[in-house]
Amino acid sequence: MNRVSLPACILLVLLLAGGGIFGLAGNAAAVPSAPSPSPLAEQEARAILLEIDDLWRAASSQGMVRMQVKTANYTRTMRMEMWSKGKDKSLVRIVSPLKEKDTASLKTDNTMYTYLPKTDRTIRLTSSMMMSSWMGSHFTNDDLVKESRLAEDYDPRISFKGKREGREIIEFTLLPHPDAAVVWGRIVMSVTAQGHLPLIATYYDEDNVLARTIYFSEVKNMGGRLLPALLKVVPTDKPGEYTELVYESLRFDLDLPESLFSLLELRRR
Amino acid sequence: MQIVFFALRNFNRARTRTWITVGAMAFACAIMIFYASLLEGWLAGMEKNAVGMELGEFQVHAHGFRADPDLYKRIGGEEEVLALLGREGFIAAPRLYASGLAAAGNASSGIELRGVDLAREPRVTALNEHVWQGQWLAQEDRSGVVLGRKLARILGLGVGDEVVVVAQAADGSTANELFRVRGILKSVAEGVDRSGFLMTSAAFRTMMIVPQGAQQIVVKRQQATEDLNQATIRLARLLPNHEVRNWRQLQPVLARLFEMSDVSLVIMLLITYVAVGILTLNALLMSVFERIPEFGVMKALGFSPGGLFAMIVMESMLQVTVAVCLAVAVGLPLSFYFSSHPIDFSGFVQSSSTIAGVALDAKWYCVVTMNSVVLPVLFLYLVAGLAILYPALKAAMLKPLDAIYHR
Amino acid sequence: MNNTPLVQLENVSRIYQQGKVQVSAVTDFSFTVQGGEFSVLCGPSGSGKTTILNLIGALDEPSQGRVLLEGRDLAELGRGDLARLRRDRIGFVFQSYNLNPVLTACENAEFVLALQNVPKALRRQRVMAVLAEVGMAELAQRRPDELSGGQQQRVAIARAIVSHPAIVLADEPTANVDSATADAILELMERLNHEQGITFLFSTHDQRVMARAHRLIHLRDGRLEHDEVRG
Amino acid sequence: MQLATMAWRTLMRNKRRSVITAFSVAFGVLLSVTFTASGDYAYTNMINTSAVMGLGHLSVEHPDYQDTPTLDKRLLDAKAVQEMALQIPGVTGAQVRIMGQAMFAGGAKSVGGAFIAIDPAQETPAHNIFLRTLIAGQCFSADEEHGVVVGAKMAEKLNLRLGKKLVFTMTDTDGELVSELARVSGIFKTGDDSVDGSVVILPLALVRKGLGYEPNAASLVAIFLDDHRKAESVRGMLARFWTQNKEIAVLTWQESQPDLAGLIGVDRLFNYLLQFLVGLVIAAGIMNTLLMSVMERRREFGIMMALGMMPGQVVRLVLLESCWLGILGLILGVIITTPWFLYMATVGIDFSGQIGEDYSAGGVLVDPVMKFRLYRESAMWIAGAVFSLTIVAGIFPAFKAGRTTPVENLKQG
Repeated sequence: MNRVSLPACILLVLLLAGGGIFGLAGNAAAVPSAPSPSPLAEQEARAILLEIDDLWRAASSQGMVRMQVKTANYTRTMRMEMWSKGKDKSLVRIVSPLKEKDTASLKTDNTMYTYLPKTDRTIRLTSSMMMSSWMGSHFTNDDLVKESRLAEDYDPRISFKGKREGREIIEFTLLPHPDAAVVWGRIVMSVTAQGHLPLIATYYDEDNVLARTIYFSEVKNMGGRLLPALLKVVPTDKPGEYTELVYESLRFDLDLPESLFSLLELRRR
Repeated sequence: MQIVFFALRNFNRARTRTWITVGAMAFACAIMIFYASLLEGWLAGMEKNAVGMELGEFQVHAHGFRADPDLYKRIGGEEEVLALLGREGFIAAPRLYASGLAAAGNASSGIELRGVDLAREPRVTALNEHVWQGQWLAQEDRSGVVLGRKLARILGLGVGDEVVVVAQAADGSTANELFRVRGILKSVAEGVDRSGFLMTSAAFRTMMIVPQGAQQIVVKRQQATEDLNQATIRLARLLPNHEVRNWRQLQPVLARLFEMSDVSLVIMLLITYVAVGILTLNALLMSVFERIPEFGVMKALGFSPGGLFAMIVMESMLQVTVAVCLAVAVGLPLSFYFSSHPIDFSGFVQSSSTIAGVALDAKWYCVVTMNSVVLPVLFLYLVAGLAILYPALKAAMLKPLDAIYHR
Repeated sequence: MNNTPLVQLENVSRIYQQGKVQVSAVTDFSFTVQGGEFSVLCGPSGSGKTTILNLIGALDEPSQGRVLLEGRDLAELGRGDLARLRRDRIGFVFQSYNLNPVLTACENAEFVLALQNVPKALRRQRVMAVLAEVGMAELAQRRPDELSGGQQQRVAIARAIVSHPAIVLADEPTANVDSATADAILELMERLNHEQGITFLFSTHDQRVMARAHRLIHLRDGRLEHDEVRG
Repeated sequence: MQLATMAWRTLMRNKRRSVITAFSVAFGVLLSVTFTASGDYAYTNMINTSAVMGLGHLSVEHPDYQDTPTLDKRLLDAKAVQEMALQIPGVTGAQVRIMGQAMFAGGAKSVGGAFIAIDPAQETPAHNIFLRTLIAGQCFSADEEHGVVVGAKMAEKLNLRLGKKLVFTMTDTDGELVSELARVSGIFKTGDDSVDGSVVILPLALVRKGLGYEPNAASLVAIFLDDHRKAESVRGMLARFWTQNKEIAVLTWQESQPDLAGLIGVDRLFNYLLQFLVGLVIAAGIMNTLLMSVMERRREFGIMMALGMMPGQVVRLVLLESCWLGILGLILGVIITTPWFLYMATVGIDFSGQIGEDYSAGGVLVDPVMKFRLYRESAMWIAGAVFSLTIVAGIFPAFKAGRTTPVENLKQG
């Protein structure tokens, strides 16, 4: 029953929201009073994160993603197409395998719907389904819904600057606000010093135990932007398991109609 | 021999008095037989609901399933296991489990999917006879499901309605299937009532992509007389690589409750028999004291105190025996009648309820067991034996002259 | 007083079923009792004396014939009427006194008056008067088991006459008492007959009783043998 | 007249027999009190326990909340309901609560469960079993906006300790998912694993804010009574206020917890049946005694009838005897029952060694201590039943005495 949940906020931003990796830039002004060890460090951190954020930020996006899931019990590969518009609307539709083709998830604001072509039903996500795995991956439905609050919930600060494993990097530590509805104790993220491309993100719980790691690699030019095309999520407590996402294509700032993100559209095959 | 002769003659002499005494004892005994049968029936009903519907006598799991159940902790090669159990004097049925979500209309609820082996399950449990509305599963109706009672209410489902199930199949894909409600169960146990979603094992395997293996094997002894603990040990030896538990281990609270009920039957019998004892004592006292002049005459004629004592005891035992025969003749048919015609309290009790998670039946059956007949009879002899001691001793100790002119 | 006899028996028979045998206790018996009589039914055991008293006392019903009390046919009366008749018109004195063991002498004597719903004060007054009459006033608060046989019989007589019955039926009233007591009791009854005009009908085989009787009705095997009226 | 006196003296004539018979009546009283009082105590206890587990003795809620308790069904002005309820005599408390389902996450683990949102300024341990069974920490205070009290089992599952974070997600009135954070201020342990593993106490203000409820809105107002038997009458009083309002329903504990009501119903029936059967046995005993006594005294009845007593009066006499037996039995019963009752009412028998402490029935924890409590009406009922039982037992012997003709009776003995 206790399916381990791995809120993969960053990933979801990439996958679904399409814009604002942490959304910090857009919301920084909203939380000026947030406590911080040093105003200067904070400002720098925000500035860099804003930059990273801009990597994915767009009015709209469309892409094709390949997801590979490896667990102790199965290995599976799926291809899916995704669209996003603004911060809050996104749609994912499975292309293959054939068995699950046209299964689609629509997220608007804090609501998520899943369309099941086999039974021709649309199911609205309720709190009881939150912890179910999303499409058999290491993400739960909860991960998909929660991401947009990230911006309001964490304070960034630069915790390391320098050379690590032969590369110049900047390491951020994100600490949640005392009142933020997040379970993590902290998130530590490293980006390259040049270009500020994400490398690795680690998630710790309140007891400072590592829960999972996300690796970013294979930087490619996609849709006119230089981005890591491969993300690998590794849960700490399940050795040998991972979920891998590969961007096959990604385009930005398309003219997507509002109606694409409707329940009606969700059911279209 | 002479004493028996006397006792027999006396029995027939003061007819009204004797029959009143016998009648009172017989009545009490018959009531107790009936009551004991009813209590046995209640216990049997509880046990049937708990053990015979859901738990089974034993459950076999793969290691770790009970602590943290999931789709993958299966007993592999379950057919071989079942065959082995069959050879060793056990009856067994496999069950498949998965968790999922059922949705109907706007309502949705988490469910426990269960794949039922239609051929084998009825041999270990009576779940198939416990349908409240609609029908039990059928092999040919692959899209038919049977739901727990509360689950049906939560989802607002009736027989014939459609329900969608979403779950994660064994291969990680999203299993989703449209089912039609074929039946709704009566109250079984809290868990089943609230989330039980039963389908044929074939439908389960197809949907969940579980071609072989089973999460649970429910086992029953072929000989119900075999000791539960012995059988558990035997079973555990047969299946060293699996977790074997009997129902008492699975539901210790319930096991304790049943033990308590056994004790409470004896307490109830004791209490009721104190009442019966008082009345028997009274009846015997009356019949002895009334006849004290007569005993005086007998003593005057040379009856020894011991002989008189023996005669009085013999007489009362004869009365008890007649009472017992009467009680059995009345109580047994009464109990048997109520074993086929349950007392239905569902009119008084609107909702079925649970004790320690096991459904209570609003219908009470009698179950006639050795205990329910022998215990009341033995108690009657015991109580009457104790009750007669005082008057019999008193009569035996009397001086003949005092006795003759008694009162 | 009109000329209707107090008691009339017309061709009365009484047959009992005893197991499989029919026993005829009284056969074709007729006689009358007038008010003020002091009469005795006499005969050996089993001659039918008690049965006749029971028939007159409305305790038993004849198998044949009629029993009339003050001109009324008892067969036409219901159980309640019979009980009232016994209560108001008949007094009983039994061989073994038959006082209620849980009541005092006074209460025993009072019993019939209580049944008649006589007010308590009046009841006490009458009972005490009658008990004085039979010489039991001092022992009024004693229970029967604290009294001798003769004393008990006196209380029984008091009980029988306290309600001013038309007739007192006495079934072997002297059988259980010694001869001195028997004489005293008979004297008492004679006096009551004489002074208060109470009609007495006895059953007895006691010579002393017969000696005092004004009329002797001899019975044998349930039949009238001889009706002898003395001065 | 002195028929009653006579009946009494007749009884006392055979003291041993009468006292033994009266003792069997007394024993019946003892039995009946034992069964009824343990039932009355257990039911009261269960009802009160279930009341303090959330819904109260009465709950004022949206009419549809009972069938599908989702968070979109709410009382708009719970405060007014609360204030009104507190005016009613017999009401010891009225608590505004939001109750619903949520997903609870701590660290990397999460479980589904139920929450009860309470107003810490108003709530007391008397109305809340969870605040009564705290094993660590305390309830959040009124100004502690993000406090939470969790069950020991859930704390274990989610690896929570005092001060740790708990994130809960619920579906708001629009069907949207909302999450809020709370920090563990207390841990309770009721003893029922399923309760301790799934119930969470949250601050009302936090949940209200999260769900976007109106300032005075809540799921329900749980009303507590000094005596659960007043539920029906208080409901009547409450319901009168809102006869026009279709948005407000008042439910008694029987309605809001049919499982418990069903269980108590079944148990009570079984109890009555047992008492009835034992009663029959005792009645048979009394009848036996009276019948024997009547048989012995046939001659006496014959005499009395010869003296002009009516059959009806004879019947009355014997009935009066059984009446006295009943009274004597009741008095004896009170004498032998009182010490037993007092002991059981104050000390009781602790069964926790036999059945354990995690025993629940009808979804409610059962107190493993057997104690007595007798409602006044139960006591009256027992007295009435025992008394009528003796009278009923006297009917047959009485008629037997009254039916025989005097001459038959006279011939006896």
